[in-house]
Amino acid sequence: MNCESCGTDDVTPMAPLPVAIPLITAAILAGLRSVLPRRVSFWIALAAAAATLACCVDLLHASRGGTLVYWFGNWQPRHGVALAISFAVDPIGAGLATLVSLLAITGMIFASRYFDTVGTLFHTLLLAFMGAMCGFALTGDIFNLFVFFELMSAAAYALAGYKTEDPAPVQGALNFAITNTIGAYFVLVGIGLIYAHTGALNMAQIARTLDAEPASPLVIAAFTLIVSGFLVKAAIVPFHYWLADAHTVAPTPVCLLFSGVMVELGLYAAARVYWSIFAGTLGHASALRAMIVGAGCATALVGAGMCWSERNLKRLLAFLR
Amino acid sequence: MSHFPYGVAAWLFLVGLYGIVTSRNLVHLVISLAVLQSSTYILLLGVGYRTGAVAPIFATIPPSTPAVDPVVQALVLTDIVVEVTVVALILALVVQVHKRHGTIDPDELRKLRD
Amino acid sequence: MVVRTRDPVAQSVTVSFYGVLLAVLFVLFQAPDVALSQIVVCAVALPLMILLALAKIKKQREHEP
Amino acid sequence: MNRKTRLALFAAGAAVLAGVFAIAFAGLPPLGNYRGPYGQMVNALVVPERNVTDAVTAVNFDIRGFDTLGEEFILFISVMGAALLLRRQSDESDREHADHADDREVAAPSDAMRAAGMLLTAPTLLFGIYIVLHGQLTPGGGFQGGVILASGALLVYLVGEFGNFRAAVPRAVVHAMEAIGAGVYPAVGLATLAAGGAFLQNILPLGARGSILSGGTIPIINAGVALEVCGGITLVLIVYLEETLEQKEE
Repeated sequence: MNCESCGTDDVTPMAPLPVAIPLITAAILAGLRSVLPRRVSFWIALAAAAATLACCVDLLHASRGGTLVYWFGNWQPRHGVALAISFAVDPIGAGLATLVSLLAITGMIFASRYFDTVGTLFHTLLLAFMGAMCGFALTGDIFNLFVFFELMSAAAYALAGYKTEDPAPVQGALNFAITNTIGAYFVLVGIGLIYAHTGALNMAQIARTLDAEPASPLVIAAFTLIVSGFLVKAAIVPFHYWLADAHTVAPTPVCLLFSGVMVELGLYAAARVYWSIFAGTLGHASALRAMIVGAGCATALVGAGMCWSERNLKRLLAFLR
Repeated sequence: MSHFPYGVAAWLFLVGLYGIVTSRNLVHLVISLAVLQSSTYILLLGVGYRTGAVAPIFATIPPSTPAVDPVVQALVLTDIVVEVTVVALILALVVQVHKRHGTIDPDELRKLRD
Repeated sequence: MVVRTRDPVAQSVTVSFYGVLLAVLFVLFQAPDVALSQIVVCAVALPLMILLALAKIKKQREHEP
Repeated sequence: MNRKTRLALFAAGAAVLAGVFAIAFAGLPPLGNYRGPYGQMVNALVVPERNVTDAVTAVNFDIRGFDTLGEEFILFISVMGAALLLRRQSDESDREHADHADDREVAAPSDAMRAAGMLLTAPTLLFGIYIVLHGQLTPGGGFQGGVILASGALLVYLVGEFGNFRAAVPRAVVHAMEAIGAGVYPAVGLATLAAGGAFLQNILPLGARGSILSGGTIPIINAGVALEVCGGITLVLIVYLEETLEQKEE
């Protein structure tokens, strides 16, 4: 991770594909919505998801040797200052992206059986959701992290409110949307503070700047804001109240993605921000790490369990039919 | 004076949060959310400001003129787009909620659910 | 400037005004790009959406009793 | 949780938050003393290396173009989501309530207003196009211009009949606009990738400084964003208006 900004090494051109493929397919599907039969759009979406999965697996394979850095627009850093956005692909991020695309495929296949009225729009939303999560897992730039966080959230709000026939989902989606938006702005204020202090948005560069000096109150405050913002998304205990709402009300295939990945991604973001930026300057690593990991495991289990028990029956029925 | 914009940003953040917490109308709540978001614009632009510098538009001035930070401005642009779209989406949800429950008072909604 | 948060339905107008005020501030910050988009969003798109949403809600309300 | 406890909770939380803000902001450099290297380097290189005079546009569409890709899809997805949520509703409610619509009819706009609106429409659209085209030269760009264009479309609605609005801006066209606009961005990225560059690398000839076509891929992306934003905002407004629209036709 320390070599993140000296990365002139030849990096696989695969890196941007897990984001680009789902997004462009989403746009195409939306554009051809009135022309394409539902079956065809389903297969296109599935093919795009499968292609994404293949790219993710490839990235995972390639990142075993260390973090891969991919500079968008080929803007290499100059004098140690990162100009463009980078993807920093490490095994954890690539693994998460793989998991995301796997679950998205499952969700898609499942949705085609679960909904009577699953339209092209659902695939569009799901693809965008998937692309955003991949980008979120792979990016090495802190503002880019925020952008994909928001994209992921926007798609998630729409997906959570997808079944508008019932009253509960809509209200759940609303609570979910409001809470998460506030969380996102905590993150953004934190990013603003960090940028003011270090003059950088690239995580590796920020870390290098921060490592060179003792932790100031500003850095700690920024850390608190960013991490609490992401923990809202991860639904860690003080912020968990939206989770029950959104998860139990979301359509099951979406629920799969929500509790399977999105929550973990919030957690991953918090952990990632900590490790790649603040670990050097805020010393007490082990206690914090144990706390994050412990709370994360508990939350993931509870969330998955909740979702499973709630929907188990319905799911079984859907398959039998 | 030197930290005044940051103070304004913090205040806006808190005022927006206050509006969200005490709101009796979901539309009002959404507007409070927009106010909360506007605090981040001021913070970011305040960060990138340089006394005596010009806007980063080099159409009529030589490129070497000291200019304010264009990066934060790009970030704020992104931020504004995010704001307006999120507001659109949440308002649509609000309309839906009203359609389903016949009220847009968060307190009454909470009661309905219990 | 921001005492407006407690206003009733006519908020969309206040929002618009507030948005323009912010835009002026942005010009002072030497950010014409941002100011332009702020004007466009806060003076046109945002209040319009709010008004339309309110109109929709009101319409529903009339039919309900 | 009733109002009082909530207020108390908020007060506590706000106090903590205010404390955090106070600590953080005290550590910030005072206003006007910003000396970060990132922005200055960007300022120094956009004109010589990209032949673009608006540094903000260059950051948005080239240097940090990937952010804008995400941002554009946020817009796209939100519009899709809002359309999805609202359309369902109008499908149901229209049938029940159509008979009530007559007594709530909005007064037809006066001739003077109509004339003024018609007069304004053309300049608004022109202004929007101007803002879009000069995005890389002067303040403005795809986003601002797109919203202005959408408001031009809305003017048609304000002054004319709803039917006119629908005729002027057919639904399918708006959908196509939005989708094509959204698709342009990743398509450019993939094209540069296929051409052997990095994703979103600016590989087109940069053109003459100060001309409308300067900046390589920037104008293309810019136009795509304008299309997407214009389509998106118009679409949202259409869905919000749709209920009224259909009642009027019956």
